[in-house]
Amino acid sequence: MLAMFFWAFVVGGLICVVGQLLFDVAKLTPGHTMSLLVVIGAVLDGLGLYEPLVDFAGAGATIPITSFGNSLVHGALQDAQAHGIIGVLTGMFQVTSSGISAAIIFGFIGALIFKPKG
Amino acid sequence: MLKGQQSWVFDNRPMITATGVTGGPFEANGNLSSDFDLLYDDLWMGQESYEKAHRLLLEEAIKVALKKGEIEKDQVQFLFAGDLINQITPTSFAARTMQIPYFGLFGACSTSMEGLALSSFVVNYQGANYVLTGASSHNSAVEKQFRYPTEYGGQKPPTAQWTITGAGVALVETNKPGQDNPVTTSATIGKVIDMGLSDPFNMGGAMAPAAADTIIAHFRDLKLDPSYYDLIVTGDLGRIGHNTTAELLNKSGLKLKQGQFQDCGLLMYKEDQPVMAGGSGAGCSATVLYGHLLNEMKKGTYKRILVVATGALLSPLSFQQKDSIPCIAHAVAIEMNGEKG
Amino acid sequence: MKATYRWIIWMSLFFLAACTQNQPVKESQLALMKTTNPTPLTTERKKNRNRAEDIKKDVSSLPEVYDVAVIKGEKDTLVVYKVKHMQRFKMKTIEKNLNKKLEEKHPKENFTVSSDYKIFLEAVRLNEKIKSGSLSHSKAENRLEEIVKMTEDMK
Amino acid sequence: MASKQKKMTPQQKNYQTLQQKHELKRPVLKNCIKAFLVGGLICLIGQAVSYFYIYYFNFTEQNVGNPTVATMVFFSMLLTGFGVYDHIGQFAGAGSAVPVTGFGNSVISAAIEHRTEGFVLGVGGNMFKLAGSVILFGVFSAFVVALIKTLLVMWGVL
Repeated sequence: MLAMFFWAFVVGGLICVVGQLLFDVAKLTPGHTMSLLVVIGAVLDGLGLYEPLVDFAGAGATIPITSFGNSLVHGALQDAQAHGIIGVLTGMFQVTSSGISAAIIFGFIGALIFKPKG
Repeated sequence: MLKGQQSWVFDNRPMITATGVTGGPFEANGNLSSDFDLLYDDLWMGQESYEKAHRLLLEEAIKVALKKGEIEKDQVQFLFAGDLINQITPTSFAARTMQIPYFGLFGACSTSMEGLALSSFVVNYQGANYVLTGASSHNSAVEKQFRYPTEYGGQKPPTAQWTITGAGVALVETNKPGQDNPVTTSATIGKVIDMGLSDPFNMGGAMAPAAADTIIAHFRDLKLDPSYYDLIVTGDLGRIGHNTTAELLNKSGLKLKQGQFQDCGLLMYKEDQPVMAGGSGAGCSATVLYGHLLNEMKKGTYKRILVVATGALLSPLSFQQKDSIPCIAHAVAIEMNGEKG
Repeated sequence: MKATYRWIIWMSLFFLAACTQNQPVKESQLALMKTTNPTPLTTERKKNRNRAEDIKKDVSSLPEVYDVAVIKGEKDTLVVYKVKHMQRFKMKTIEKNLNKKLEEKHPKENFTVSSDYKIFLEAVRLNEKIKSGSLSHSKAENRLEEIVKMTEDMK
Repeated sequence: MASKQKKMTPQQKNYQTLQQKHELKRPVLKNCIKAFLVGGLICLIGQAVSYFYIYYFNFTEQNVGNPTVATMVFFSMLLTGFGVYDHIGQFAGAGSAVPVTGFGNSVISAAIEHRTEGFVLGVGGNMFKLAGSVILFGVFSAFVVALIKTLLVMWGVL
């Protein structure tokens, strides 16, 4: 378990370093960087590499935004196994990443109770 | 009177009799807080939105200027003002409140000198007896429009600049000999210069060539030597733009003394305030000039100054469409009354 | 800025409060922290422990695996284990191989194999309850079925 | 980028080299270390949250990701609402932007910011102005990847 914490920290930190390098060296905007990372996550899952990383690093792999692409591909592939090519589409419709739902719900609640501090 | 290619000389020496300067909480902690007439300790200023707070900043600055100038608002002929927000609504709405005939100006952060040059011109040729001119910006309103939501945790690079919250307004009127007030003596209107820089987090670097171009044009048109001025101050170039401009001027053969060349964006804040490369925004040159610099002139620290306000004429749209950042700079020379130029 | 500090203090108090809520420490609470190595158990009335022990030995012989718990029920046999951290990349393969190996060796048993921490935790908790004798046979069997079902939902 | 370089006049090029001399360099190494530490810390907290859910609720390692992510976004809402997250962001850069808390922050900050324009046009219309591209590229790339993989499996390549 302690090893798990350690690797969550290291892997999560390293993914953030990749993001920082995209900011500072490639001079990408945050929007471009995040989009790129999500695509990388999706491709890694397509290659079957992201799942082992989640096994290895736990939250270190599920908390970074890359896991968003991973979970979407996962949902689509699951349905595809059951229903073939149509499953890719229906699978996409069924998975809503918990991150998006949570962001929508808490975003709205936030707008109800908070004011920007400037 | 036109002199040279792009400069005016104001023979009748329009006089800046009163100013009003308002600021926000961040400026209250800055270097120049004692030069503000009114400081708010909350960015909302009791309003429902940042844009309304922005409007209030300008309204209050106008009221202070009128009060200090001991004049009613219906005696003022014109208002020349502008800001950075879409369609300069905060300024126009403030003009609605004040009910003064109004010219809305947009020159980004160069608006302050654009307004002062035009006001001086109008007053110089008896187009008006009293004119108000000013510029304002509100950090959160500007961030919201040009960058990201204020609470968004994006990292700003060290080249970024901090938009100031503040409004500076000056009352310009016909010269009354014997009064010990600053007067405007000449102005140089700049052309739009684009050196192909496109990083909106490095405005200073983009604006530097425009500032240098206008300063060089000013000395060429008026056939003056830089040593004529005690101080040449740029609007909001920040650290990078300021150093770059200094080098450009040096290369062109204009010799400036140590400390003679400064920047409003650098004067405004303390070293330890997290403003990265310095302050910026339409209100930056307006508050520093109409507050700090004119106070210093009255104290006798400076006799003749040249204020060069620079503006980056971009919009969020033009940046997203990968356009570069065109820039402009206007210069106005201010002297103490009685000093013969 | 003052609000910022207030928040940091508030949050740390929150976490501290969460930490101090710990009840008296049971073995199962530390199940994920350290190697528990629970004795293999069965919920069967016949107390046929030997079979369970055999299974445990078989699983423990795998080099990638440590800390094995086996609970043998009437219908299913639950085998849970922890994978050495550097081997976790290959977790799915290990699971598959283990399943195959066990099924070849003990063809009569119906195995449920899992390396999930949650299943491990529940297995240890059940193990403790059975050992302390607070659970009747049928109840233990029911709980075991619940855990087995949980692993099936995961897939 | 390349196309822009071509259009530049020699004068512009000259100036840009001159300007670059004065440009303050981004402290890349320092930024990376800060991003690593803060990003790692956020993931560490995420791991602690997920163990919390495993211990006290019926979540397995496989599906604990969902409540963990939701909880992290909740923390992100509090930090954004109290005006702390933008300060963390300035310090940590990608360290606080890449974790899902950063995604939450981009949605929540936009929602709070545009509240003054009303709930329908302001909050609703602007909520995803930053995060929208992440969702777009996430969903579309997932679709493409899943489609390719499914086709490859169907044709027996994999």
